[in-house]
Amino acid sequence: MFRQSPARTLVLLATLAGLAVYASAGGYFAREIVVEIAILAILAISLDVVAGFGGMVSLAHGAMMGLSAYTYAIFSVKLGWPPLPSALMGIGASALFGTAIGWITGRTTGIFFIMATLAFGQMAYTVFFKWRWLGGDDGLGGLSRFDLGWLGIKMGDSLTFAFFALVMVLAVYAAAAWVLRTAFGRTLTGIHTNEDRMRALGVSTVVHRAQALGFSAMLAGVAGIIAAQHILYISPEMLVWTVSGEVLIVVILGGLGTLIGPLLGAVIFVLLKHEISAYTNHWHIVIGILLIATVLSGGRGIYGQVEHWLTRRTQPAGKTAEAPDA
Amino acid sequence: MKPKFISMALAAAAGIGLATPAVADTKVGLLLPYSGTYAALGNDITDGFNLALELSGRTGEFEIVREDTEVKPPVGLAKARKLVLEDEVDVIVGIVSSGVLGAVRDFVDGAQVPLIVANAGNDNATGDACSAYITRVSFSNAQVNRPMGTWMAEQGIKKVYTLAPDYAAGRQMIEAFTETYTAAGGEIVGGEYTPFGQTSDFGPYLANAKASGAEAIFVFYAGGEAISFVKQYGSFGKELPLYGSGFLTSSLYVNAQGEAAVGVTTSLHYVPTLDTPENNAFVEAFGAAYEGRTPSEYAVHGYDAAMTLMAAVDSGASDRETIAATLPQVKYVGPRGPLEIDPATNNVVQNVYIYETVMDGGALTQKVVGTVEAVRDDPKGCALQ
Amino acid sequence: MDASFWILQFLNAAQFSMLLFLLSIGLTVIFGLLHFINLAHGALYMLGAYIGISVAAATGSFWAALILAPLAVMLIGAVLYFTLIDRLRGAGPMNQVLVTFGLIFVFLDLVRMGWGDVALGLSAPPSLAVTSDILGVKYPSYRLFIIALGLAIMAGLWITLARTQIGAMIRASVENGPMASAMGINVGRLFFIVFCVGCVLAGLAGVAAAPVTSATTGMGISILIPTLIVVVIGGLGSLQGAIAGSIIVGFIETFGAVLLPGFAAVLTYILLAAILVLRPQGLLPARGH
Amino acid sequence: MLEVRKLCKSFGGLQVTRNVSFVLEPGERRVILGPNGAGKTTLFNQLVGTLTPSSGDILVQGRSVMGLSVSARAREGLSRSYQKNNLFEDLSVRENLMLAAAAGQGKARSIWRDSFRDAEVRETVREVAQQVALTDMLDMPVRSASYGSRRQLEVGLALATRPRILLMDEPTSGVGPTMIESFHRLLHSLPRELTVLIIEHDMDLAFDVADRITVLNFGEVVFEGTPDETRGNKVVRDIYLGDWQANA
Repeated sequence: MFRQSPARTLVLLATLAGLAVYASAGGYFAREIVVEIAILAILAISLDVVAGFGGMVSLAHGAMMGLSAYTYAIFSVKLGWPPLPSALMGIGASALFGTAIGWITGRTTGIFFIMATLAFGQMAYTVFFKWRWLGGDDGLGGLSRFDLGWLGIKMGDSLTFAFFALVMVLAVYAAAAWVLRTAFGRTLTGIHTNEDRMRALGVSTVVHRAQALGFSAMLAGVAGIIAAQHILYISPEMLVWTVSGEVLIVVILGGLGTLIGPLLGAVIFVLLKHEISAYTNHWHIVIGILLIATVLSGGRGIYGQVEHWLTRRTQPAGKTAEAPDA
Repeated sequence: MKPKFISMALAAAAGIGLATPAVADTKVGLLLPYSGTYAALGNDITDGFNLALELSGRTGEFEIVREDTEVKPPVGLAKARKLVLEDEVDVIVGIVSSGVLGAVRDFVDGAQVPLIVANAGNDNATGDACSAYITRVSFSNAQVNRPMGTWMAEQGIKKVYTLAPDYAAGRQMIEAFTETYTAAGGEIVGGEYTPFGQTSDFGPYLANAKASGAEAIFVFYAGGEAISFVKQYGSFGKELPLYGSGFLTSSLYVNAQGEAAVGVTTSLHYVPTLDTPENNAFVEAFGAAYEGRTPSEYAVHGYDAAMTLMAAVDSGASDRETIAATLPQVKYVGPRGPLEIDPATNNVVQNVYIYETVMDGGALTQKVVGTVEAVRDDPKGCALQ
Repeated sequence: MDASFWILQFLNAAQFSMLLFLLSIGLTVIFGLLHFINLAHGALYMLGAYIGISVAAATGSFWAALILAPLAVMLIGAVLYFTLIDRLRGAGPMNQVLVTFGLIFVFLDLVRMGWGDVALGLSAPPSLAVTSDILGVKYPSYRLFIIALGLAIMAGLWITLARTQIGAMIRASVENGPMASAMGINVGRLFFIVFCVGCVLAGLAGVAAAPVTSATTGMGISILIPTLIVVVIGGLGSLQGAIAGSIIVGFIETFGAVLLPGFAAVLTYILLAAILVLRPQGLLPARGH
Repeated sequence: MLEVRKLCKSFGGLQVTRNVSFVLEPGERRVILGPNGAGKTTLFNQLVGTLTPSSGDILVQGRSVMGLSVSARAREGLSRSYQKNNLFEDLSVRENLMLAAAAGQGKARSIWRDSFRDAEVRETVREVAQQVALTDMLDMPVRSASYGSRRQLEVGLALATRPRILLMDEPTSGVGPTMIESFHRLLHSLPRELTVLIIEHDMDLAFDVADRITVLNFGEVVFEGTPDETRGNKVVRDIYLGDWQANA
């Protein structure tokens, strides 16, 4: 069961504050990195909602993000809508996409669910790769950011945009934490733990899982809007399955099922990648070894491991069952 | 491993240059893929660029910042912004994929930073999306293929079947070829765009080509797909003559294709066997610097990007604005022959060579069978002048 | 579109199916017995191709490459088995997926360091670099060799499983692992043997495919998707499933390219999605789990 | 309350349920007896919907539930416990009961309210915990609970949804005599309006709580009657004596 412990709140606020300071004090590239971290963190948090609490390891989160970004572009660039309603359409589209995937794959679990999400994600990628009206593989430019001039906020400024992205991370985290602590989230964890029993208790688990994936896709859609507004250009590469694979790595590194871990994972992943690639073109091998090491050391991820140590110190290990299960 | 050595040495040299006051006058951002599918191209372009600086003994004048685009448009744009806003480079050189170019275009145009495109061939970049700040020293997709259409029609080939991967560059290359080929009286009897990066068996398409009644096949493939395609074409007994865009049999991987590539005739803006003093000197110097490697067209892009940049600096350019203004006036004779920038589009004007891959003394080499001089693109919506 | 055209396309489909079979069979054999999802299979396939190219360059013989490279891959596999795979056997599918996903990255960069970024090729042996007349059409001999190799492996595995003692042990362990070990079968050793066989098959597929395609550093990742699709369509862990999946995907891709070229890119994904929705366990699932 | 009409189920050539019919009146306590492999759990699975019968009909309060999914039947008031513990192993006892209580009260889906803070849900959990004697270990992780406690929780989960019909599959399987005692008490403490169907091996328990007893053999109903009739029935005795002794 998800719990927003004081430690998690502290880590969340400290990380966001640290990133804000880094963006303000650092140069231009620091702001670029902060936005990159924010986008990856939102995606990772949204994946953790379904993977960590619902057992649904999706390889379609890149596609959800991309679908949102493309829908934003269709409405804002092609149909001339203002950015805000366009963004809502984008987020809505990815939520629908996620719900549909969840509904169709309702009967699959484990590796089969992974493969099914891969298939739907790649289908979406192929559609945008070939869709000439939206620029095909060349991508599409001419996007714009929210106009918050009436609030005296200039979104064109890179520092302002970095702050905006961090605020969105906070909002997405809050939304995820909120939902996980409601009846919906409790039931989702129940389904993850024992879907069979949850069904016998009267919960339509297929519908519930579909809605959870829809909610997660909605959060991924937020990442899509920020990504589109960040570089003001979109391309099908956003949707390709390796993007989703990277997000999964971030979640695992940070700590699956901790919600705050994915944020830390995103920070570490992005910083590490930039640090390593300054010295070598072979950053893949470092990430690969790190991933293997994380799983072999218990698979709890960075935050999960820290939490594990802390709880072990405060209370002795729980007693194991006295008699074996029948 | 030697090229990396040299670039490290260069970086060190640049560092020393910084220590001694006012030597490194121009800061260059190399924006290329160093990981991902096009890493080999990024390395070749870098090698060519470094060689030009080294040969002219001017490594100290240019401070180089390298950034890896990973062939991902968002990463490419992020790195471009970093180069401009944080490193404050005077000029950006590079960009292999058209996707990355599309992502970067509005930014460099808006930020008024000169960009020397050293590979990406998207026609639009020097067409309706051209910019006073974007100068291309490599090629445009249409540029290397248009001469081939006319030339093949002149050879008496009346019916052609076309194949290319299903993405923007593939379509532009085939469309440019089709335009001049049909204008010269040829007929396209069929064609297909194959799923990009997903096609490992070209057998079905080769059978389609044969069944279409075509006299020849014209294709564009690059990298791993080019190797697969040519080898599979060879294994089916080369039933129809194969023509194509010159990237198909690029010197970078023609050896991997082996005997299958013999007899394939393609068009390209550079062939390593061109017998000119400039090219002979270049090929020799490149081989000496990099373990006897033959320079590919990608290496030449890097080399010419550096030569063009140095020429601009020599004629007085010193900051972003003057470099951008001076680049289109550059003219020089390089490895690929006479080279100038068309002020109407900022695209390079260059010869296109039609060459056949032949076996000579047990090694594959290129025999030039035709030269179309000073190929210039139509402005197609570009209003620089 | 005469008869010879369709024969040609049929052979193309058969050849592609066998290539897919060679690729997927190792993956599915390992899953069938060890219940281990080895995403690094694609990386082993890539190593097979690159090592094969180096062996062929050193010895001048394709046949030496075809034999030595799979053995080299097996050695690498054996090292992996003792360092990682054995430890992960009880760790759950998620951890296996993740560790082997990490291995893909590691091997990707190791290959880049060892062989560089430029795509490489391997020539078919001279005896097979010609065309043969078959069913009235000229067809590349090397492609016929791949069809024959695929059929031979298929038959060999079939006979091993159905007729030999080790095959009986494998079948017993697939259907009931604890029972098999109670009967005195050394399940641990059996797992190791099967894992090595899976690695040999991955390496073999890499060398066999190299003369048809090219060796690129991205091949380990890009081949993973079609292989997994074959295995999931057929049913994870079953030999019959791998055969059926390879043939279905091979024929759909080939004839999709011929008849519905605009949709060639998505046909297999649509098929995969349909199978997963209608028959999530695959067409011919393995028994015992 | 619950009516089964001519239910048949076969796997391939094997008939596991043969023409089973019976009617449960509201508030009735019915025990199903039968040797291992008689098709008792298979019958349960058809009642709750995890298995689809080959033919026949199942009615709850006079309405057929054949077209309804497992979860929809549960929402109709059909609740079951399992022969093998089927719990939320990663969670605490309290969380297990909370999930069940929330689901039973239709509070499993809100994205605004926390079901775990709902007063009604908490009250149900408190009551059920008392019924199944788990009040003292509510915050224990299920993993570290003893087998007997888990067995109690198994029944607790089925009860927490506040069903109208409770199906219990061998609730005393594998537990000791003291635990069986407490199950007696539990069954007697259940509200009288609750309809209960129990698969049971323990004869004493069966005769103690049952209003009527149905005996299954080879998927077929071979006898139905009151405990006294069952005790006195010679045919039933002859067929099952050995089995009963073995299970005693």
